[in-house]
Amino acid sequence: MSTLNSTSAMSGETVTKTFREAISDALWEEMERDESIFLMGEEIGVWGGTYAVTRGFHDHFGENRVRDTPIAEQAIVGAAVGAALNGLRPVAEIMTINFLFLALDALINHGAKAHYMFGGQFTVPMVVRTTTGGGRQLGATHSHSPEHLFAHFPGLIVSVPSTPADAKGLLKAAIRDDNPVLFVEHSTLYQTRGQVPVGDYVLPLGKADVKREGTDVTLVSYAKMVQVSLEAARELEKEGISAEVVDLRSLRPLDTELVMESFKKTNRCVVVEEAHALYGVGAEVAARVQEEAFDWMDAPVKRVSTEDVPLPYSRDLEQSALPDARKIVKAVKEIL
Amino acid sequence: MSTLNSTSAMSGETVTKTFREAISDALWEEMERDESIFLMGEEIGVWGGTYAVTRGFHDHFGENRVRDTPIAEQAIVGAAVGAALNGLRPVAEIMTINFLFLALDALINHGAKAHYMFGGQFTVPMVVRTTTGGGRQLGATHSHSPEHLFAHFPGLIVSVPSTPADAKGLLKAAIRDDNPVLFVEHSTLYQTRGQVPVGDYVLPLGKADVKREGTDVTLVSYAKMVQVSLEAARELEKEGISAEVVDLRSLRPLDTELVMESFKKTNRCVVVEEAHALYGVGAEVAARVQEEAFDWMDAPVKRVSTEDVPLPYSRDLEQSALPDARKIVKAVKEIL
Amino acid sequence: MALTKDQSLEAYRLMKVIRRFEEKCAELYAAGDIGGFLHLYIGQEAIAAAAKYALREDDNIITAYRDHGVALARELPTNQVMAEMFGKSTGVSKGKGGSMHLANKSKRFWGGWAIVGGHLPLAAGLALADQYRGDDRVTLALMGDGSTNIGYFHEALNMAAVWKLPVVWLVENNQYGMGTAVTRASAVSDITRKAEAYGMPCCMQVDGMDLVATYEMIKEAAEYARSGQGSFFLEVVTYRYRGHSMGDPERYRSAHEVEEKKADDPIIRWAAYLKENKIATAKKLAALDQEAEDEVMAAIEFAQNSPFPEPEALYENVYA
Amino acid sequence: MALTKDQSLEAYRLMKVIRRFEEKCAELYAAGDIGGFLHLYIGQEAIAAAAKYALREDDNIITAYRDHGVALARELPTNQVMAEMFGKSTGVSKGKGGSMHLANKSKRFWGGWAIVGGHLPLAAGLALADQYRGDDRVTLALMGDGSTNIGYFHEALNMAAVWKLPVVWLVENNQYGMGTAVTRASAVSDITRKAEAYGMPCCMQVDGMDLVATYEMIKEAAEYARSGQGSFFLEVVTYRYRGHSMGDPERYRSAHEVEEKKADDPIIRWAAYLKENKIATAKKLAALDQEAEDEVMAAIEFAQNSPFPEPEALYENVYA
Ligand SMILES: Cc1ncc(C[n+]2csc(CCOP(=O)(O)OP(=O)(O)O)c2C)c(N)n1
Ligand SMILES: Cc1ncc(C[n+]2csc(CCOP(=O)(O)OP(=O)(O)O)c2C)c(N)n1
Ligand SMILES: [Mg+2]
Ligand SMILES: [Mg+2]
Repeated sequence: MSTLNSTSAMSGETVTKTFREAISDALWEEMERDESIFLMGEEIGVWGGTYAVTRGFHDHFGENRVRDTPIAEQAIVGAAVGAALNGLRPVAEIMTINFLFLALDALINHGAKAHYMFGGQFTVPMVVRTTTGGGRQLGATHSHSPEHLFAHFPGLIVSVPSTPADAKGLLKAAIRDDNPVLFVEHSTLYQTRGQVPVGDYVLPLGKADVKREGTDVTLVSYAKMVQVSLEAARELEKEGISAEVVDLRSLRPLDTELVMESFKKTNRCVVVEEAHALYGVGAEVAARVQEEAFDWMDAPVKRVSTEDVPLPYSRDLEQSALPDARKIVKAVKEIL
Repeated sequence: MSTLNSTSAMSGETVTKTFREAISDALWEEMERDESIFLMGEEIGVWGGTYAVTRGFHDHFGENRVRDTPIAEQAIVGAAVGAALNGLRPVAEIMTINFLFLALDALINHGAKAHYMFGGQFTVPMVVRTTTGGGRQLGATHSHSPEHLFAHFPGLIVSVPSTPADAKGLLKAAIRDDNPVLFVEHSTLYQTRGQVPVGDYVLPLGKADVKREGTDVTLVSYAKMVQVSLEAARELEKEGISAEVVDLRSLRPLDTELVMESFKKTNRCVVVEEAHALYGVGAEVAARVQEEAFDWMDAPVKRVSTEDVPLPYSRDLEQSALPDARKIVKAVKEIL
Repeated sequence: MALTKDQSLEAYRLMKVIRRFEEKCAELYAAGDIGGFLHLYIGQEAIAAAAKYALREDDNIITAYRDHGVALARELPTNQVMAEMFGKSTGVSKGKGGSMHLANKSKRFWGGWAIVGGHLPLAAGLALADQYRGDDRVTLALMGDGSTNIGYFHEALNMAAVWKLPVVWLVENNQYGMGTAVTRASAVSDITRKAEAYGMPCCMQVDGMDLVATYEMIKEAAEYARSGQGSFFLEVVTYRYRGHSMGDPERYRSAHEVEEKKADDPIIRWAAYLKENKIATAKKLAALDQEAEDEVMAAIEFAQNSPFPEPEALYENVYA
Repeated sequence: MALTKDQSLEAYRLMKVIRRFEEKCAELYAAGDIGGFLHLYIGQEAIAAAAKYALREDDNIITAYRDHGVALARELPTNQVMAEMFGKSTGVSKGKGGSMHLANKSKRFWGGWAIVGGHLPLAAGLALADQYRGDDRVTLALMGDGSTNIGYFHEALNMAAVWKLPVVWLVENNQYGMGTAVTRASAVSDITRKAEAYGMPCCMQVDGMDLVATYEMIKEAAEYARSGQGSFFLEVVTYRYRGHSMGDPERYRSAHEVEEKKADDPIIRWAAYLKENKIATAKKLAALDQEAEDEVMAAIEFAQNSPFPEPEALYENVYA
């Protein structure tokens, strides 16, 4: 369904791409289109990006437009804000969202507030790209999925794509938007493949999408958890349970319209998130459902979240802490 | 009711104190009791604390135990973690929670993870005291109420007192606890007064409290919003509506037992929070209520939160963005 | 390099406007017309005035919350600056920013920022945009002594040095960060030693009470930056005569110290210079004083008569 | 100041254990027995070894994620370190930390931290605790060259200098932060210039391939810090022969450069020194090589035979 939301899927032609390629293409095409776009971040140049997203960019666009930075997250985000104020369209990369903890102030108190605080005279057309997610044995400090923390704050847009096509369309939109956008790429999605529209494909920011239709239960999720939810939906199907999968795609703005539409049909909902549950996306969606669709509730909204512990290194232990299809299936059955 | 939860309200003797004095007393008494406790922070020494909480401490306890720091939030929190690892019990002050954005990484990835990540061998008996809240025309960057952001993370305790007595009892507990505690003081509560137990009064961390009994609706809140909720409850009483006020007192651990108990009696709930709604405490409480007390829900849980905008400077504009008794009354009536 | 006669007189008038503006603000704060935090620049006026003449009009300026002087020097309309203090819709930031968040995009005055050090990477970014496009503008980043101890400062300066960004980093060393003396907060009291870590040319301990000396140094620094050689670092020594903000108990310094420093008042010094050098008579200065007074009083009237923002303004400008 | 004969031989054996440990880890990583990020210390072993002998056993050590060498030098049991690499419950951090988070409280080895620069304020705090109690311990804070560009570094060093904290700040300058050469990331390539901003005594460009030179400098620095005069700053120049971590495409340097540097291998140099000075025969060295090999192989066996944590371990140690 996602192409329905597209504003400019030109020809309709698509091609198979990885999530990584889709992002890389979006960056490349936008940089070719608009000279005011430049990239900055750790290891994005000579190295080619630690996730290889910007491989080849340094050679092609040169040092001025593809800037390797010192390890200085505060300065990376802050300088991006300054460059955006002064007319450029920076795309800053923070290697992982864990390091963005260091730039919370730069991103929120500087990037996201500038427009409002000065009465609308400044704009901050900046994108901060970063990777998120656990499951790679990177330990407690390197496995956070805290995108909703940033999404708490008005002034920022937070985009969390789950497929290659969405990644391309949303990144292009993010770059063209005049607001600061946090663009979050799940590191274990980079290898996944999907059909991606060729050329200038731009999706509206802040619109959810139905990734699978169903009638018995609504699974709401975002980023990688959409893929895990789809897996669960396939499992459920084997048992005759029809699950609809709603991909939020954006945590700010948070579009719950499709969630409500779906919920009013299925009357049951499980939210799947890779963050811890406390004060997370599941909480917000559950709160919205009971606020906006109280009379349609046949059962409480359930949450499948990462266990409430720091993520450990040891493989099985870590895996056991993360949401998976089995846990989703179990949660669904609890409310059927 | 709060004394019921007390573990050591010795004599039962109480005295009227401001919130500021209660905190100051707790710090002073603990420092007298245990030499391993020391204070560090900006302007806590010679100045006496920007909110005058530590006035007189520098003279009495000296430079070694009351340390004025450079403006360096990352180092303040990080050094507190280090000192705590190595046997001291630091109480670090971050002038306002807005500046704690700069130390999110130090607090979470270092303070809150150390115990788990090294297999339990380290402990971090540290308190970070800070002030929170809007309503003082300090503008968008200085008026955040983001304590739930920090409370998202396992390993940390987040304490949010609403009365002088609770402030004293909880701060003492925080200092004695072997875990890192974020202790959040609302800056517009400092002048408020209440009866405070004399001497060694210690409350358990992580326990909610009923601040007012009622039968028709449950108001759930924390910190200053408890006082605003009580005000609303008095308004409601005039109209014959009996509101119970539950003070969460702690955002991590989050104790929803009393909330459920109350809710099962009133079947209606409004959560009042000074943060923005998105991914906040209201969301979590609403999610919990429908998870844990679905069959008792006569109406959706409502949220009264700060409007979804950065806080402006202009007085009336700012006030209009914040929760107040009128808004709470209105929300209650919508679900009665 | 010297100031012209006109500039010299204008500079006097400007400093007077800033001084009177803030003295009035202190009163208005006490009266409840101004709220929030109010940080006065009184004692530091010569720096903003020097910057005005040392820079091109299209150069960038960015500073922290102690920003009234810089805003007025940058010719933000006094009326609109005062209206912002009142939180009126006619304010430079439509009443949303207040004292700490003055700005004017068309004058390339980029704010007024309240998180210590947070604007320093922004300064790097402003300069980066100019360098990127090949514009020969310079960015002046003003900051307090206390901000040189925070991570932001170091990350920004290092980045600026690595990329040879055209920034003049100017520390207004007023000798305290709130109540903490430089020597108690900074390992080095000679702040220019911090520039050494970035291999930046610098000038230490410029006398910030001396308008001409400060002007000359900023001009030299700006020329260096404009020439494409990279950043320049200045430490300008000054003093704030008032508390850090309203309600400062000032336990950290003696009244005597403040009085002594007042002998060095940059405006009095500048008046004496103008008279000594026969640039202005006492009468001329009195006339300028009066002009300044009138300008400030008119601004207060303008602010008082301006409307507060409409309630709907709350929801405007959250997103572009 | 020189190392004793026993220490000299021990140091050789230690460096060999570290080297073989890590060579094996690389294989085990490829085989899937070790996961996560794996940062090898190969080429830098002389620094950890030098630190071992230059410090008292009760001094504190803290470092970043490139921590195997330091852990082994601090005599964390090789078995338990290897078990941690495997994520086993017998690991030094019970399998919860992995390669980047080795630690042992009783040996005052405070970790193994993975956020660049984040452990530097912790080092200040460790030292503060000792100073506070009047303990005459010193804290050695190891860090990479890249970490000297992040705010944490500057805030920590300034605080340490203001409070005269007994820390030896040791930059292991292996010439790259990931793929970024020092000269591309840092305004000054002579990293000791950064200590100037904190008025810290320092020693520049110690040869980190030379065990004795490094040992002597750390010892001198530790003595200074222990004497109550405050922190000391050391830049030790070294090189990492392997990629930043597993899977580094190494586009940022040539194979030739790496080969050239290998001529300087600290272990080969030390072996040559031992032979030249008749401290060890080739036979003795071969015997030590074998001991190292056996120790590492035994550790692998121990790790392989150890159990993974029980599922309930997930919920243990969240709170003390
Ligand atoms: C990150 C941060 N920490 C603390 C504060 C509170 N604060 C505001 S101004 C100030 C002192 C700054 O001193 P300095 O840089 O010397 O500037 P001055 O006020 O003297 O102009 C402090 C600590 C803040 N605004 N931001
Ligand atoms: C704050 C932060 N930013 C980025 C990273 C990713 N990262 C890990 S190691 C590293 C390079 C550090 O280089 P250096 O300090 O020289 O140490 P070395 O790896 O050479 O030992 C980077 C960028 C991180 N862990 N933390
Ligand atoms: Mg100052
Ligand atoms: Mg390095």
